[in-house]
Amino acid sequence: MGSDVFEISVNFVKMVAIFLLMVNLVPMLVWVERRGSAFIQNRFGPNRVGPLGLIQLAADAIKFLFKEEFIPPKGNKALFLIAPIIALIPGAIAFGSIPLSVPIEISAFEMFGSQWGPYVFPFQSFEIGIGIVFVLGVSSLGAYSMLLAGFGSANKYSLYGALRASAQMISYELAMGLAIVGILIVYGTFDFAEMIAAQQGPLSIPLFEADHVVNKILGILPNWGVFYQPVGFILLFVSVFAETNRLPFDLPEAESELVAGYHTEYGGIKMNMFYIGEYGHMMVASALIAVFYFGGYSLGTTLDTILVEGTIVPNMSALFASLLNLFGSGWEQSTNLINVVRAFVFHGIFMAKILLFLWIFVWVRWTLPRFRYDQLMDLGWKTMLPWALANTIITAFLMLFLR
Amino acid sequence: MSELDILFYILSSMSVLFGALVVLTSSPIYSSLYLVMSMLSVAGIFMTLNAPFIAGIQIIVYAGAVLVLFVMVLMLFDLKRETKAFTKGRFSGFLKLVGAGLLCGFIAGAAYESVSLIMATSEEIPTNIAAAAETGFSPTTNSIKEISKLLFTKYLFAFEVLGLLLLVVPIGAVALSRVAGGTHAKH
Amino acid sequence: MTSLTPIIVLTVFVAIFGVGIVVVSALLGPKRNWTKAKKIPYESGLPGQERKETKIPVKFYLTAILFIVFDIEVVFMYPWALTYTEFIDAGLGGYIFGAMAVFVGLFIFGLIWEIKSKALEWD
Amino acid sequence: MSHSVLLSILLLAPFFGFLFNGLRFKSKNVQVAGVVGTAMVGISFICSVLLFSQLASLPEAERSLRAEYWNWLNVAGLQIPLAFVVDQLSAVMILVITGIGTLIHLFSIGYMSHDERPSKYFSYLNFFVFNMLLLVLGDNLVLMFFGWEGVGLASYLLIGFWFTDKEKAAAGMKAFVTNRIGDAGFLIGLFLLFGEFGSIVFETLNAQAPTVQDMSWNSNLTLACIALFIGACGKSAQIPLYVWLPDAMAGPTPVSALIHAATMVTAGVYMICRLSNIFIAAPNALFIVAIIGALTLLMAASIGLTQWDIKKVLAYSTVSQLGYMFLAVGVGAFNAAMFHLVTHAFFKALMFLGSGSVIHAMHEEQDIRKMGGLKKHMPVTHWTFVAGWLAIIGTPLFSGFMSKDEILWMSWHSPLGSWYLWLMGVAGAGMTAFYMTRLMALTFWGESRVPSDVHPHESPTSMTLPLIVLGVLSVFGGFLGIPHVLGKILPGHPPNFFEHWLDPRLANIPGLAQANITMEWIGIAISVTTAAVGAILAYRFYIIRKDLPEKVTSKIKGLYELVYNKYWVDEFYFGRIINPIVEMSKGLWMYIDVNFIDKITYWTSDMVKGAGSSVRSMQSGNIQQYALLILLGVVVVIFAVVMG
Amino acid sequence: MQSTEALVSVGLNHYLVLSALLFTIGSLGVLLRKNMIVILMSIELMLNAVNISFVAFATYLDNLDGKIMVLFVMTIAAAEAAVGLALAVNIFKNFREVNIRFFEHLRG
Repeated sequence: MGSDVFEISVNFVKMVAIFLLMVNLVPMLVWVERRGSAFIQNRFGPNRVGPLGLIQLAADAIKFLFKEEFIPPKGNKALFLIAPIIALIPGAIAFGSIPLSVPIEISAFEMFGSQWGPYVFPFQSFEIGIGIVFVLGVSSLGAYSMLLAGFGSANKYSLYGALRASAQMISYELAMGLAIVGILIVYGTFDFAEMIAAQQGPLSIPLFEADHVVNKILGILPNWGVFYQPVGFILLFVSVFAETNRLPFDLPEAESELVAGYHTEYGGIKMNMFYIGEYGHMMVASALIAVFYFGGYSLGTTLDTILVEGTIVPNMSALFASLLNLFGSGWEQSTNLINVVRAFVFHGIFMAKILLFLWIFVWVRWTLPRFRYDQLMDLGWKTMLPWALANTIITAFLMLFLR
Repeated sequence: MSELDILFYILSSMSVLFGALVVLTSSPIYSSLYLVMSMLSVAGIFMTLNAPFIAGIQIIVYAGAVLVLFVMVLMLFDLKRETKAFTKGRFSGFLKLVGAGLLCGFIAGAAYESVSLIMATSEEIPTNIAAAAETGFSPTTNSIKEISKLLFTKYLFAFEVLGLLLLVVPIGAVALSRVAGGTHAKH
Repeated sequence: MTSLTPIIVLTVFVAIFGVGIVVVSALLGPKRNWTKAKKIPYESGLPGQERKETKIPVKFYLTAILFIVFDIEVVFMYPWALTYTEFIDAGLGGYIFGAMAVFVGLFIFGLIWEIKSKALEWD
Repeated sequence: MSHSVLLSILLLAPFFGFLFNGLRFKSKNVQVAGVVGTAMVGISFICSVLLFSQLASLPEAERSLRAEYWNWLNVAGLQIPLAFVVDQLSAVMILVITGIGTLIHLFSIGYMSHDERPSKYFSYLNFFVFNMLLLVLGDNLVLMFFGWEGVGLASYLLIGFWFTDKEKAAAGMKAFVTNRIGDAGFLIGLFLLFGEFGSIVFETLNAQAPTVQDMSWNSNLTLACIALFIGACGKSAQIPLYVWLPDAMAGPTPVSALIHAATMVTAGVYMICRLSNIFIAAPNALFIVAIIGALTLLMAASIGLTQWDIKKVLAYSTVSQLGYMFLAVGVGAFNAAMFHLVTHAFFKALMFLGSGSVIHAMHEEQDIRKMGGLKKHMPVTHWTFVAGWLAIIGTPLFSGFMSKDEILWMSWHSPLGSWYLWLMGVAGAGMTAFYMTRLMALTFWGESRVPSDVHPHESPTSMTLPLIVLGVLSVFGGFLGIPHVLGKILPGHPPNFFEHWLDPRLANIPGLAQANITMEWIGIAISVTTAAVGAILAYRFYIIRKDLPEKVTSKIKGLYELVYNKYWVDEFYFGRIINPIVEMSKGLWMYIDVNFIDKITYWTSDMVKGAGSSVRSMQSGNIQQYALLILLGVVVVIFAVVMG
Repeated sequence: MQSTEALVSVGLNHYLVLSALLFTIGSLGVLLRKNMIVILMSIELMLNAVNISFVAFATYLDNLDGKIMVLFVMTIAAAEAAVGLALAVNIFKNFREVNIRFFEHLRG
């Protein structure tokens, strides 16, 4: 966690901050969902509580807290209680492993009378060498929360719902894995930071290197993964929907058929924790898509240098410095400050991308009709998986010649 | 007591504890959950042994797939709490305990013997990972690439045979379950 | 270098956070004695048809088994994908592609067999 | 034609006859079988005459025709080529065998005319001739042994020809077993010789024989000679192993004539003459041969006095004459022995065929007490029989006299011989004269005691012709080898052709003194007088005063009983040797086989069954028990490794 | 010889002892438990113990073969678990209860 007190404490604060970011984002997403669905269905969403219903978030949270604690008598009490907690953990940990921004280099400075050496704080909860494998592993743990919830509540329908949800989740995890294999072939590394670094600079596909004209046109576009792995992107995008049981694939909790799936017997805060888990999972998914295919927290070198480095960062840091001066004195635009501000700017870009994809989640939910279960499984096994395999083979084959 | 040592002691005690619980609890659902925890702690131990890739694979394969199957099958059986968890036979039980104890003792003894032997022969092997880190031990990513290079050159044949095995298993499982109807089918 | 302690610290923190919330809601929530209707599992209004044992089709665990097998094959593809470009640079492109072609061939054959044998048909 | 082709024809003709008749053994046609059989042996006779002439044309020194066909046995040190040699010695033998063989085949056409298996009989006879030729022509001891065995087999088959009769079959068996005992001795001798000289070819054996005489008793050479002599005893019916010959009379008479008079029984003598150099070098062995020969001739002659069956009398006379031959060989007079062999073949074959025609005429009646006065009915048989009788008792100028007196003289004169051998020989000659005259008297002369229903008639010409030929031979045969002392006084001094012919091939006695003419004449005189006394005595006993025999026998009752019962030799053999062995083997079987070996086998099978059941209990199907066993196994292994 | 120091720095033999312990627990599970599923789980536990020693040796002898072996062991374990559970389900179908004793019916 770090060599000295300062580093450890900063790391810990960072970890908690990122987790709280995720947890707080969930009510906001709920709000976005309700407003979005209203917008799509041409009606007003919650607008009574505060401007545009923004305070609704807090209202919901508090409401959940004061709900009654209900545990089905015949069910397995321990499992019933553990399930929601297990739902939380995978999302949080996976999100923690994704680098949300450029690591902050803090040069040595003097504070509280002692000299603190230079630090490098990676803008993520923890740095993990095998990024993708870790995220995949942890996300596959998500299935346990469903199974235990279904088994804990003695309800027959919840058992069915749990089995169906986990079966669905398992099936699409394969397609996701294969899509990721495509990415690995292109970038040749597990670590997210290296992937994002690889996506800097203008798009230059070795095949057309010789031909200047094409290169010129392509040069405009940033060197993102989506152009290398378009099919992979679609596969990942679809399978992510299934992973998080989002609409086209949310048959297990479909109200009409199986009551509410595996969280039928849940209410109150435990139900809320399932939502947090679900939305957390969605955030991780969209983050992954952003990292793999849309260059993570960078906007491509040209925009990066001009926009970010050139304009935004200096102004922001100046603004920020002036604010600090209001309180204390002698804050000038030290490099540390600039680094911190730059990190947050890039973080802003990354969050923008994530929010874009989250909006797409919501958007898709309220437009597409639901799959029947056998259609859903057939799609997973009989189309997604073969397509993913084909994609891997073709990428490998092309790579033979492109290199 | 470097950071890694503490980690090792925590994780190993977790894995042993959960391992024991797997065997001792009477209800199979709980034992499977303890097994998941044991697996995760073993994955942690792999991390301390500077094998992150193996740890990741362990989580994906073991914790993520095999045990999901276990839990699913257990749910299928919908077993009530078992009355007698252990097979009967006092003497054979005792014999089993003694046998297992002896086995463990011997392996541990053999470990001490051989390790001291290994230590004697090759000094430069670091006593623990933290020390190893300073000696420029190959960072994780390189080691993963090394693993895959080795896998596809030296162990290619084994790799292909495994492909075949993985072809046979599903066919076998499907054949085994070819019996008509669900779990409660009347035969 | 992968550091493990932050992961463990984070998991513990999240676990404590979860338990904390549940405990707080349990404390804050009203305590009522449950009517009989509340106790029976919620069957979207239908009167309890609590049968002794729930019949679960065999399909689920079959999918799980297939998942394990194919998951492992995907897992084996990771190291391959990782060093694929390096093998090509080293001039062994054909070799490594061939090796994986066989592996994926078996994968596809297994998949086709599963599809043909209707193991994945959901009734 | 080259000698090898002639030799092959000589050998293969009888073999072909054997095959031809053998394959159609069921047919009853005597003519075809008989003619073919006789023709084959005739062809062999012609070949042997041609070979004899070729041999004679060769210069004295290298008179031997050797024909090697292929390499029969080629083991490390032992090379046995399938080779045949015709030299002076074997030429004489093949002439005798094929000559007399043809005559006997001719005779037996008539004799076997109403037998139901004639072709089987002729195929056996041809088989016998083939084997005898093999024995005689063999270039080495092993080939000779091959013939030796074949002849033994043929004699067994022929003796037991009418095997339906239990007694005749037993006689065949007896002959075969006694021969086998002799053959064992022959083999041991063969091995010892091979061990000593490293070769078994006669040529090399005779060449390598040590010139100085080996006086020790237990040297390899002496033991080899003694063993070979035991083989000879078995085959030529000498003292210990002679019992089979009298019983061999159970076979058809021409068989006895051919095998038990002329050829097979002489094999032993031929073998010793063949290895004369070896035997000369072992005087102790020769001494044993001489003693056994003398004893046999005395014992056989004495038994011959008391026999009533015509063929039994002739059998014992053959045994005693063989005794003379071995006596001659024992004292080193190989030449005399061979000459006596030839002359004996003539007159003994004649007498057997004569007795054959008598039995044929008397419708299988063999007891001479029921015969008498056949002179009138069977003139040709009678006169040929008289010629034979004169020859055998040794009347001067007849063949018997020429050869027997030579033997008697040499037994006295030779350094190896001694006075008591000569005395036994003379006594034997006297007894021979007595029982032969007794035979003549009882069958041919005296008044006829033939029972009324039987009326003897002369046999057909096919049977009388050979008799006549043999008669001529036995009368003039003697002139082949006239003793020197006689040669001088006879007009024109005819030399001893026979001795002259055989001498280079046979070893001569070391230290033989110059013959003392007067002593020789004295010897001749004594032997002739004893023979005459014997004959006259018998004539008086059985023709003139018929009561005398009873009186004499009643006086010497004990001795007569002893001699009449053939000294109880058969009974002794059965009682002391054969039965104890049978009893012992029964006992052994009971003790060892039943309760020792069986016990062990049962015990092992029970043990295995027990082990099996104990292991079965382990396979209880309880998987955890298996796992436990595996675990314990692993623990033990680790323990071994750690501790080891 | 490395008494306290052994306690302090974690050497190879710590891992081996750990794997031995886990292996023993797994084998006890196999031997003692009646429920077939739990036996399969104990087998998984034993295999994990083996994996630990593999990786420990791989790290301490700086030889990657150990890690590759772990990969193979994992696949084998997964395959074995899959087939084992398929069997268990079959037995459950016939006997309504999963008990190792039922394998005795398979006896010839």
